[in-house]
Amino acid sequence: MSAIEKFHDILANRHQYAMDWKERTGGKVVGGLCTYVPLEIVYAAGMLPVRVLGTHEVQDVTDRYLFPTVCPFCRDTLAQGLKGRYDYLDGLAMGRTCSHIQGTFDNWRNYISTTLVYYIWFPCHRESPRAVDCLVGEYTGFKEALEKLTGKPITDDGLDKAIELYNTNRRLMKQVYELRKNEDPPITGAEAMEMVVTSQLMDVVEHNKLLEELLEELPDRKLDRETGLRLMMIGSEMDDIEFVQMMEELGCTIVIDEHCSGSRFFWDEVVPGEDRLAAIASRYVHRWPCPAVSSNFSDRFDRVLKIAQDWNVQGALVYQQKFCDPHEFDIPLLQQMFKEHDIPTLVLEFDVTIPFGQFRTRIEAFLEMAELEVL
Amino acid sequence: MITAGIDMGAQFIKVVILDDGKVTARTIIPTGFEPLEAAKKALDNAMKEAGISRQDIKSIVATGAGRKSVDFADSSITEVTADARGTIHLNPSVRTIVDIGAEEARGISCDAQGKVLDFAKNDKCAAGSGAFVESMARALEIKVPEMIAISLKSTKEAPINATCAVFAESEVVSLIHSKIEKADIAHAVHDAIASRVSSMVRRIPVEKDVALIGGVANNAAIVDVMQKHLGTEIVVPENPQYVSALGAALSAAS
Amino acid sequence: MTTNMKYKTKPLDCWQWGKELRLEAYQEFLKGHEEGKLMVLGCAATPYGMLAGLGDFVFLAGEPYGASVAADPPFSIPCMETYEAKGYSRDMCGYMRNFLGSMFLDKYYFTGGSFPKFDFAWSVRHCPAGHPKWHQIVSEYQDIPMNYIDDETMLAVDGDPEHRIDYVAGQYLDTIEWMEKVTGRTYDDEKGIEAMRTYFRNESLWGEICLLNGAIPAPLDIKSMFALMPISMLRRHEKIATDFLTTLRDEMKDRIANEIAAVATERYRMCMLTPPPWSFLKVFRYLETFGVVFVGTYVYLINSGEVKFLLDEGEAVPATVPEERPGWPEMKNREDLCRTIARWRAEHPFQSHLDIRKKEYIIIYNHWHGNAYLLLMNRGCVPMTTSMYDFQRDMQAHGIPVAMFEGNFADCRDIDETGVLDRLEAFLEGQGIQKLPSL
Amino acid sequence: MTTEYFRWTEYAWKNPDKDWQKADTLVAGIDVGSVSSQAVVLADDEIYCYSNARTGSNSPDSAKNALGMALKDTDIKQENLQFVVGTGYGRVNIPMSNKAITEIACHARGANYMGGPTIRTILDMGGQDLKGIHCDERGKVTQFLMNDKCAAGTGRGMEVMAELLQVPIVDVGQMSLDVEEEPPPVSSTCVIFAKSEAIGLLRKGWTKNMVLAAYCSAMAHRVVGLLERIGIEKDFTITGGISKNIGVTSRILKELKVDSVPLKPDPQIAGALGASVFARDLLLKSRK
Ligand SMILES: Nc1ncnc2c1ncn2[C@@H]1O[C@H](COP(=O)(O)OP(=O)(O)O)[C@@H](O)[C@H]1O
Ligand SMILES: Nc1ncnc2c1ncn2[C@@H]1O[C@H](COP(=O)(O)OP(=O)(O)O)[C@@H](O)[C@H]1O
Ligand code: SF4
Ligand code: SF4
Ligand code: SF4
Repeated sequence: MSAIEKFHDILANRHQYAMDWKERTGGKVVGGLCTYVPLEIVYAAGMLPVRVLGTHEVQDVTDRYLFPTVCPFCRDTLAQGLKGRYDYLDGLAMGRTCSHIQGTFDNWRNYISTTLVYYIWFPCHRESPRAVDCLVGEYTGFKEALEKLTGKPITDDGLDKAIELYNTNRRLMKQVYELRKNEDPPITGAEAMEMVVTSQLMDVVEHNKLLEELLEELPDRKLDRETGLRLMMIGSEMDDIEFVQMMEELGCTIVIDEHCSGSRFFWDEVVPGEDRLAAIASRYVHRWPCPAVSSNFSDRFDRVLKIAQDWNVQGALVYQQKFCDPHEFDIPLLQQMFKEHDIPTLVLEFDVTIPFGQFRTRIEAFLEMAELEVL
Repeated sequence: MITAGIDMGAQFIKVVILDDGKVTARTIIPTGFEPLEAAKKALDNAMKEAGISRQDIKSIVATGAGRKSVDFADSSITEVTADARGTIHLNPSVRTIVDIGAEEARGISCDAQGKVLDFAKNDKCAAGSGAFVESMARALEIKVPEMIAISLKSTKEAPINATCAVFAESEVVSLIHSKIEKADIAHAVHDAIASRVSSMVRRIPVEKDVALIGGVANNAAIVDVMQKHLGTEIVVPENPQYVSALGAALSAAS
Repeated sequence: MTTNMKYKTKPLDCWQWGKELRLEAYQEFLKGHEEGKLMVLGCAATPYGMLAGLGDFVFLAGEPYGASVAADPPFSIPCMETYEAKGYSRDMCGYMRNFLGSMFLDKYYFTGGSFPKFDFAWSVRHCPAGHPKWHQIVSEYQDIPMNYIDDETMLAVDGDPEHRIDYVAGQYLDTIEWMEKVTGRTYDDEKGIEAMRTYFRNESLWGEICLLNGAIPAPLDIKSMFALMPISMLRRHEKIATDFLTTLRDEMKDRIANEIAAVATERYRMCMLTPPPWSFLKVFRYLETFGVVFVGTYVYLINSGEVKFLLDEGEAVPATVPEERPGWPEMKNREDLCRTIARWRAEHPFQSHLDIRKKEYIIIYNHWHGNAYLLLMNRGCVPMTTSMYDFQRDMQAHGIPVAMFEGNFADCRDIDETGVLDRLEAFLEGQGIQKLPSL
Repeated sequence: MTTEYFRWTEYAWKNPDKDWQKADTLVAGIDVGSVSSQAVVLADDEIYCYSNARTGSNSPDSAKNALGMALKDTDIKQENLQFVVGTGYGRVNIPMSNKAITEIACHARGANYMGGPTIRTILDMGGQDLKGIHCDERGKVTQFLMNDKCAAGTGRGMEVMAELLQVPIVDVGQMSLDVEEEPPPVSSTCVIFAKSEAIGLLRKGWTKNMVLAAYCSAMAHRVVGLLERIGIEKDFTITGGISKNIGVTSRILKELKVDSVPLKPDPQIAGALGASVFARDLLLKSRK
């Protein structure tokens, strides 16, 4: 089985993977909401961090917990917990981001019996020179809570190892992303997304191994279709692989992305330092920001534009979860920026389930805008 | 004592005449553009059926969305109260009532005396209502009774995601295009409504027994899927469409 | 039930004065620049008294401004449409849409003149992402500097750890330097401290006023509270506000002693948690025809620290000002000032821990002698709505009847008035409350 | 069977002066929309015949029906068509088509054909969708915006209203202009709720004309909101079925303060016509 197929398989059986892992290693599993939970610390405690995600199925269990204008991703996520699909978790943690996911967290704490439910008060004033110190304070509490859960101390050695493993993971994924700069990328956007999402679900050692296999396979790999238009995807939470597949089948390839199941999640490494927690904290404060914790447009926009140019994109799909205010704020100016650089954009709004038919028309029309030149 | 209850629904006006706790007449006519005229007519019809005249009626109570326009009624009560009253009269063991009408759905939780403890209604969305069934039947190009009949025979799941009635219609059309059986589409339509209504109803405590009333309670396919969604058996009182009117007539008697 | 029981009632003596003070605050904006004052944009929770250290200033909080616009549909609709035409989404916070729309249209609500240009924007991040993002747009559009304080602390059940206070206090310190830089002025610690003392005093006075409304009959109704609130919100740092609030408080005590009611037919008292639907304030008047009186709403008590909840005793009392609290140092310098503000804010955050808030809701309900809660589900406000169902369940478990309705409360297009009234009538019917015989 | 007020008359047209046998290229465009279907046959670069029919419950039949209607009074057989492009909401299910192109590209191309190379902004108001489209002098799309979430303000909404008020859809526009004073717009354009709102207004004593005026102006207002987001560059034109509803279009133009370029022969065939123009281009390209 190729590495790509393995990613696909594990993603499809992610709960089984986590439960098997528990059995195999005797370790505990900690779920995370959003991407501001310090994976290094969880892993150093001998636990498996997994990101809690939805399934894109229609459900009717969250309406009595979350107000209808909470973003669909957060509803979907809570629904998984309410349906008992995450019963194997020993802990659930969240790093402060936006108020929607906070609603998911609060309801999880109140209505789902996970042993440890922990809130990391992430300092969102990222520009403040005091943010790192504050986060170290938060991490100290989090570390203690994890130690209490496992009954074992988290050592500097353990932290070093975890930092090293996750840095490797980030570096390897970046190498894969580099190959997407090729005129004919050897990997589709949907496949790349499966790679990143599994990195949020798998033991980093095992994921690294698969990444190495993948990097061996890719140079000889050729997609069985034309690359078509080179597109970028930008937006809020996104793990709807089926949608990306549908989109790429219409005649385009996603060559780069900026979202939290993609580049934004893994782009920056931890710069090791004597004070381990401070080193980790510094990474999360200064990492590629999620707009929910950033109040500085240019910080994000400059990075977005740079990768758009480096990966030579011909268009950008900007999407948001319905009602997602942190992202909605950015979109008009983001569109304007792309326009100034002659990169056409298409904006789509996502719900738990999406109207494939309507979206299809829009995407096709968007592709035609670029392609009908031939006529 | 003879009393009358008038339910001024969005689509139909229902009248019930009560004589010492016994229903002596039951009439229904479309609301139309002149609801007041229609209400008079419905009442006239009912009086004829009961063989009584206006002087015989001690008190008239109106309910329903248009209740305030009934100038000949002695007083009015909201549908929520009327629903609870009527249902408990018919089935005293009911604690949760679901009423699905032409344009609205509501869930009511009540005690053994029919006192309302809590209720929920759908806000500005027609997707969980009789109107939705009707427009989907139109998209399927069949009549509602036929849609119900085939829906009960469905064997496969089909998805309908849109909650906007118009978009759901086009989803139905595209399901037809992808050669999905009409029976399965009909089932999906009912399932979509039930899912919407039940997720609204879950905002109040759902305790047994659960009753379904309103015109849509006549729809066996909806009753069937609602039981699955709420995970409990559902009682449908006799003449479910008249329960509100009955509640109003009961209230007129007290 | 004694349906026709009537209390004495009379208008507030200080009403006219209050109205003038309110208008003055909004009008100041027009002459601000002329008079050489700093013009600062902030939000309701910004501790703007601090700005006094920079000299004279005028301060505009975005939410009350947006609310005023929202209450006037003919002005509000074009604002929101202009905002939407810029590509912004319709489902965001209604206050913000009114505010930004008014800026894009260049029309200032209170005078009809052009929209003020600010020297800088300074917000607190009290609703995740909301305010700083909002100001970011202003800052791009007006090309002015912006800064913010991230202080929406998640009050741990047993108090905030020190590192959070350090971080918040530190941001205030940094901001002072930043303000000096962007304005070219020197910060006078003494003046800043003095203004903040007045600020705290006024907050506490306002809290006392809100709590006095627990009397039966209630001396103030919610409509008047909302009308007077801008004084406590926009002029908190001014001595004149202290004078006014003291007069108001004394007048309330007087009314209580003489059983003078805000609403003569009071017989059912309701409480709320949030601001009202601004374009639909007539809902309160409608409910008065049932003898329903709204005695208070939680958010204006806590949003800037006016009330202290004694969780164990189950009581609510006016908060004492910081310097009178045991263990709180006197404010002697800038560091003390910043730390005091950080601690003060941490004790009364907009979003404290849910478990604590639930207790506070029950306490204030009992204090106000409520008969029911009305929970407003504001479609435009995620922070205040996400946990509403949770609160509802908790209240019901405590035997409190709860009515609920939703809409966007700063967007008149997004509220179904007939539906709402119908729903409330059904609720009251369930409570055995009928319309009063016409008076 | 009761009258169906939402129905407009289906029709077909044939160019009396043209002989298709002499044409070098004979192609067709078929637009299967959510409400209506059109077929246009292009002989060289001239319209030879076209039809406008109602969409049935499945696309293949609707396409066959529309094409059949267009060809009915001609002696063209389906085999004579050298290239067929399908478009519209049912485009992937048109059996006789050689290629599917979205209605967005087709409407722009069709508007360009009928209105000339100066057209820059097209408003397409159809059965379920509202689209604002920008194009260049060749009719190539440069930007577009569609309504989502809700079908308010679309043709289907207007049909529900016609049905409710028992006014033939073709008369709606004129009647809505026939009021002494413009009433305030209805607050909800949601198809289902507009219905109860309209009933409420009638009960209040409004005339049908006033209700229609209020609904048309609400719809126009919604459309203007969408157009403002994309911006309007001249020349401006309107395509789709609602372009025939003068009650809506005149209000849009008034609010936008622009004129629209009239499209001849028929703004409702813009999609199918654009498809046929693409068909011709593709045919010529394949011959090279
Ligand atoms: N026998 C039936 N089978 C299925 N649906 C029915 C039946 N009778 C009535 N309905 C549905 O019930 C709805 C009317 O219910 P009703 O409670 O009278 O509404 P309202 O009070 O709002 O007018 C209509 O939408 C109709 O389609
Ligand atoms: N002659 C007419 N007069 C007024 N309105 C019309 C006329 N013909 C069609 N319409 C309106 O146009 C709508 C259909 O628009 P159309 O663009 O044909 O839809 P589709 O999206 O199916 O292509 C109908 O719902 C109706 O409201
Ligand atoms: S975009 Fe940010 S807030 Fe949203 S899910 Fe991702 S990390 Fe969380
Ligand atoms: S940032 Fe947006 S997508 Fe992410 S959780 Fe918040 S509202 Fe949802
Ligand atoms: S708290 Fe709510 S109402 Fe206030 S600004 Fe934030 S979103 Fe708007």
